Amino acid sequence: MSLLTWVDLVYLLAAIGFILALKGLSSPKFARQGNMLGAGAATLAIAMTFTIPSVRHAGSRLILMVVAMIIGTAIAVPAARRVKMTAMPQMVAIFNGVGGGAAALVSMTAFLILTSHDSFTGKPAVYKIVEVILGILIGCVSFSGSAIAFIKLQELITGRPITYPAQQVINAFVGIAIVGLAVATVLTANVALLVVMSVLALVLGVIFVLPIGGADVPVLISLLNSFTGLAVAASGFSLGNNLLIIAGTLVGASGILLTRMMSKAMGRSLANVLFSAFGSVVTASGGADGAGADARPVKVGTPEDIGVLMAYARKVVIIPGYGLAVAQAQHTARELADLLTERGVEVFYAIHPVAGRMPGHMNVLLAEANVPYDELKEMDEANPELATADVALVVGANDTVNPAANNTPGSPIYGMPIIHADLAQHIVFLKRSMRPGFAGIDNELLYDPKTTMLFGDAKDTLTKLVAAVKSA
Amino acid sequence: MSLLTWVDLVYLLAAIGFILALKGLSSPKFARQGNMLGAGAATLAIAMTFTIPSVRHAGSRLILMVVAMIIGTAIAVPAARRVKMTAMPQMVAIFNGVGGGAAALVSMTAFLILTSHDSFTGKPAVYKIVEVILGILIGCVSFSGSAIAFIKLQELITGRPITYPAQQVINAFVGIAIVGLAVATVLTANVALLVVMSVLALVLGVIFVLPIGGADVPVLISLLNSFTGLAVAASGFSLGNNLLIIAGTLVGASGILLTRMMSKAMGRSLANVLFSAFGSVVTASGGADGAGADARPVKVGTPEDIGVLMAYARKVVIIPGYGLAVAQAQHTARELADLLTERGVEVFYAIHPVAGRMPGHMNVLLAEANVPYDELKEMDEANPELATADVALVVGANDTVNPAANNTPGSPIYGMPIIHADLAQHIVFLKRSMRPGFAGIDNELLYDPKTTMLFGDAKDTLTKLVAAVKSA
Amino acid sequence: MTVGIIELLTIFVLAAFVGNEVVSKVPSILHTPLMSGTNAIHGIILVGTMAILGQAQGDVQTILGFLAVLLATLNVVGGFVVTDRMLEMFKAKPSDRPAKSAGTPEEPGQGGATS
Amino acid sequence: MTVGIIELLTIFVLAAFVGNEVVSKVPSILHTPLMSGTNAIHGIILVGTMAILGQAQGDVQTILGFLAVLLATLNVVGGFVVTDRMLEMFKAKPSDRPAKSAGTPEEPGQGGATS
Ligand SMILES: NC(=O)c1ccc[n+]([C@@H]2O[C@H](COP(=O)([O-])OP(=O)(O)OC[C@H]3O[C@@H](n4cnc5c(N)ncnc54)[C@H](OP(=O)(O)O)[C@@H]3O)[C@@H](O)[C@H]2O)c1
Ligand SMILES: NC(=O)c1ccc[n+]([C@@H]2O[C@H](COP(=O)([O-])OP(=O)(O)OC[C@H]3O[C@@H](n4cnc5c(N)ncnc54)[C@H](OP(=O)(O)O)[C@@H]3O)[C@@H](O)[C@H]2O)c1
Repeated sequence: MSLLTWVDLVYLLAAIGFILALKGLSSPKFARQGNMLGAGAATLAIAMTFTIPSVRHAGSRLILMVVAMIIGTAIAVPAARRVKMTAMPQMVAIFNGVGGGAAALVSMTAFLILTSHDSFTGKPAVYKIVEVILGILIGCVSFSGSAIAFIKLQELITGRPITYPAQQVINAFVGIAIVGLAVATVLTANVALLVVMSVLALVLGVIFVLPIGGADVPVLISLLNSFTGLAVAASGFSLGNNLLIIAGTLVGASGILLTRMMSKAMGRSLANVLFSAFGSVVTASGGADGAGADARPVKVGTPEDIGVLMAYARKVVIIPGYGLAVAQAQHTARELADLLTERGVEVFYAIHPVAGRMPGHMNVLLAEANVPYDELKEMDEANPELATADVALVVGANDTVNPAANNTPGSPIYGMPIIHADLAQHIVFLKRSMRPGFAGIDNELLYDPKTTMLFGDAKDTLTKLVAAVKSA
Repeated sequence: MSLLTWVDLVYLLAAIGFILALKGLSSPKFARQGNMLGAGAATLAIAMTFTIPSVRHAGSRLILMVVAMIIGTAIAVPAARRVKMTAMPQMVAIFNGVGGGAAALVSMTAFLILTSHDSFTGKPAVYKIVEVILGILIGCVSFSGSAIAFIKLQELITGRPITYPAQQVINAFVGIAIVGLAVATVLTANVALLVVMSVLALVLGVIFVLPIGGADVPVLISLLNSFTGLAVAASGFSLGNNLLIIAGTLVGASGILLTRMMSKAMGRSLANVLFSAFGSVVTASGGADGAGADARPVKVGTPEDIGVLMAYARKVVIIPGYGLAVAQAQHTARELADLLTERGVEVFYAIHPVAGRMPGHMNVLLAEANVPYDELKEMDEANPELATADVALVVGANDTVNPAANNTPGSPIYGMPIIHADLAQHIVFLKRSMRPGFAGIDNELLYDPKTTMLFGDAKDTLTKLVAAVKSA
Repeated sequence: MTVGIIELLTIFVLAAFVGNEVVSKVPSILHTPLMSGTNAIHGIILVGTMAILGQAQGDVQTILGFLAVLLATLNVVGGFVVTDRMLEMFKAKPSDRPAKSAGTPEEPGQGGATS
Repeated sequence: MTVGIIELLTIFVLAAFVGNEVVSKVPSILHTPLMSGTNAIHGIILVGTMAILGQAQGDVQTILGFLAVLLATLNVVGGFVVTDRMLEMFKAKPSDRPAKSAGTPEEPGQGGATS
């Protein structure tokens, strides 16, 4: 067998490794081994690539290659090690974006090589150009889209949906221009056209992501992740590389499924997530909610009252939400839980699937705060327990405990499963105001006679509660 | 695109159809649609094959081809339409065998074509010969193995494990001879060697299946089904045909899994099913059981007693087993159930996964007798209900209700889940004698004070029970 | 026949994963139809036998090819027909039956079967 | 690069089925790590960028290739490291914690998470 066949065989092994890695990542027990297997498969494939003649004998370009890899590693490792768990979505966005960028560059260079090689034999085959164009388009959208997602999540610009006049017209124009340029490129194999098309694809990524609200960005990142996978698969087609096709397609297919599962967990369709601003312009502040909110009385408690209530309870359920992540109050929450546990109170966390900034994110945050697994309960497991709970402590959550999801048809969150805080004896909300959550709708539970409000940043109020419990 | 590319595209479509068909077949709701989709995909692929130049312009061989297809269809359709549901395992065995035979013939002819074509350029590539040999070996084993399985199930020879002196030595000899011939064929590409090897592979199929007991044959058929799939995949390699590779591998992989799931449902390992006679020589008649059985008293009832018992019960659970299939008593059982239902008795069937002659077979038999779905309960669903049943009517079942599976470590069936007939108020056994079931072990439940025996062929005794209930 | 062996191997490996994943959660009630249905699927070897008979040279190859087409036809036609017959019966059909006490719902039966 | 487009398409289709089947039953608790883990897997584009840089001719292609290798390295290295960090925390670790009332069993927590 020739060397190239050996390379291909090793690539096949690596592809099998990726499939097994994906299988592992899908079950909590083997997730870590799965990830390590994936890393091993990647390492193997990369090492084998160094033996390919055109790489091995690339001379100065081989040195450049190693330099690029060293620089990349030197940047990536510390970044990945140091990133805060709350900033995870941004980190994933950026790693995803560079991957898309790399795929686009591969396709672009493949096009240049293709057209220069074939200059004497005439135009390259149509499907070759189509592969290249797909790789560039998807890769560019993924790159610039991920960049905007990063900027939004890092709060370098507002997380709110950004709208501007004639948005539809501009989008349509960009879309049509890209299609036209793509067709023209296929027909002429002209490099200049391709460059213009690439730039427009970058623009498309930006205008695709701008109108999407901050809380929807995680779903979007999953979609862009899937896009990068497809861009990688397209590069695989251009290069005739099975490993790239398999790895890219695996990610593409699983990413689309994951995206749909996430939207479903939020009780919405994917189209709704992507293309409607979901009334979140209304959400952010002021307006309708102010009027409705002030009209009715609410019970406001002091930290001391609530501290005593919890210190002498039998069972306290902590329901963390987006606000806990924003306030980075997970460590303080854990402190409170430990304190209560020491006093003999039964404490656990009830985790809604879309609590936090990205699906499953709340688990990661609490795991980081050293909260052990057995104190985290998934929604379905937690709900039956809430009926016997003395206190439901809702920390920076709102929509995920809003009974309107069950009993108000027509409400934007109608149909979303919720955590039944309303079943507990007492409900305590830690939030900064009466403002609604992400869905922008009032929460009747705030006005419930069983409810006590404690206003303020979650980290502050939790710190006060810790002090109150200590002295109770 | 050339015609051949179009053919390949249609083949890819057909492969997708097969995958979707398999997905459908795995869920009760879409099983029938799945099968039809599979048939459609096959038809499409076959139609497209007629457009390939070497087929289209094959002249007299094209006529032969059509004749063969007409003959095949003329035999297969009536056979498949008329077969009794109880004879299903045989039918599957025979269709599987011919498939294996076809795959072996394809590989064989491919070898002839290969060696004649390459006679001027020297020996064909080693891996080409290996592909061919694999196809022939697996196909031949599947062919002759399925034939023996058919003969056993059709009771043309005894269903008991067949053993003979020096069995191990002969097996080893055949195995070594095949390996030797295979290596020699790879080295020499000699046709005569290949023919001898094929004959020995046919022998191997025979001696592989002979020692396997009749009740284990269904598991064996599933394994041979998987073999045929792999033989088809090997032919696909020889012909460079993706469709054959995909379809064959799908069947090969799912067949192996299915085989393991079946063994598991029987509480045994696959190796145990294939290579141990599992004491079933002892099972069939006489010997140890006679001694143990006669020593203790059992309660024998008359059809009239039992008819009255059931007619005035509130809930009767029918537990059908292998004996019901043998006696072909499913229609009579249904008559009895209908009669009881008309009198206001609640009746349902409790189906053990390995009751009958092949896994899931009991469902098919009862469905044939027009028993609607909602009267069939799977084991897990039925067991909680048995505690509130007045009568458990065990028709030709034995091992699947034997409490030894739960409480006698060391028993050959220990660990197999059972249907808890022992929880019912009264237990009635319809069987011909005190002989044990397939596993060859005594059943304490037969001696239980709550148990009444009604000896005789299940069809006869059920007919008598119908009469008794009518006059009750 | 010019396709690289590696591509074929890759297709083989992927198809094995697909087969394994798809079948991994089938309920025992469907074991018999699934066995019979997969049996029909490998009857697609017919396509291969047709190609072989088309290229056959001389009497030996033609006879082998003819036999192969015949056997494969038996497999594919018989397999799909018998599976369909089996699955046809797999449905709740209270209407065919003599009057039952209550209007037995169709779905629960099927739902229960999946679990 | 002589491989037929059909084979590549076939591989694509099969890989899509595999991806879909494998991920179809993942619990929401693993959505974030799975997203990050698949993100790392597509970093294997590094292999493609290496091949491209190896073949590059002239400055433009070399610069593009260099950039591509750099970006892909970021993706693959960062992706696997960050996923590992996340998953490292995903375990029951009652030992790190201040004394808890009962000897909390490890398994129930993980078992619950799968359900
Ligand atoms: N997790 C995901 O994957 C995901 C993705 C996209 C969308 N979503 C959506 O996001 C929502 C998540 O529900 P949720 O219940 O977790 O959150 P939520 O309904 O958005 O409510 C969060 C609450 O936290 C409060 N808050 C914000 N900052 C705070 C701080 N520093 N301290 C204390 N409180 C603070 C806010 O009230 P104040 O302003 O009064 O403080 C707000 O009412 C759902 O509608 C879901 O569909 C989730
Ligand atoms: N279904 C499968 O896929 C499969 C495959 C392989 C092995 N098995 C094994 O087969 C066994 C199946 O259990 P099972 O409870 O259904 O059957 P069983 O334990 O084999 O018992 C069948 C009983 O039916 C009686 N019987 C036979 N012919 C009869 C007739 N004409 N009329 C009335 N009774 C008759 C026999 O007793 P008499 O002789 O006294 O009448 C025998 O005790 C299990 O051990 C299982 O592991 C099943």
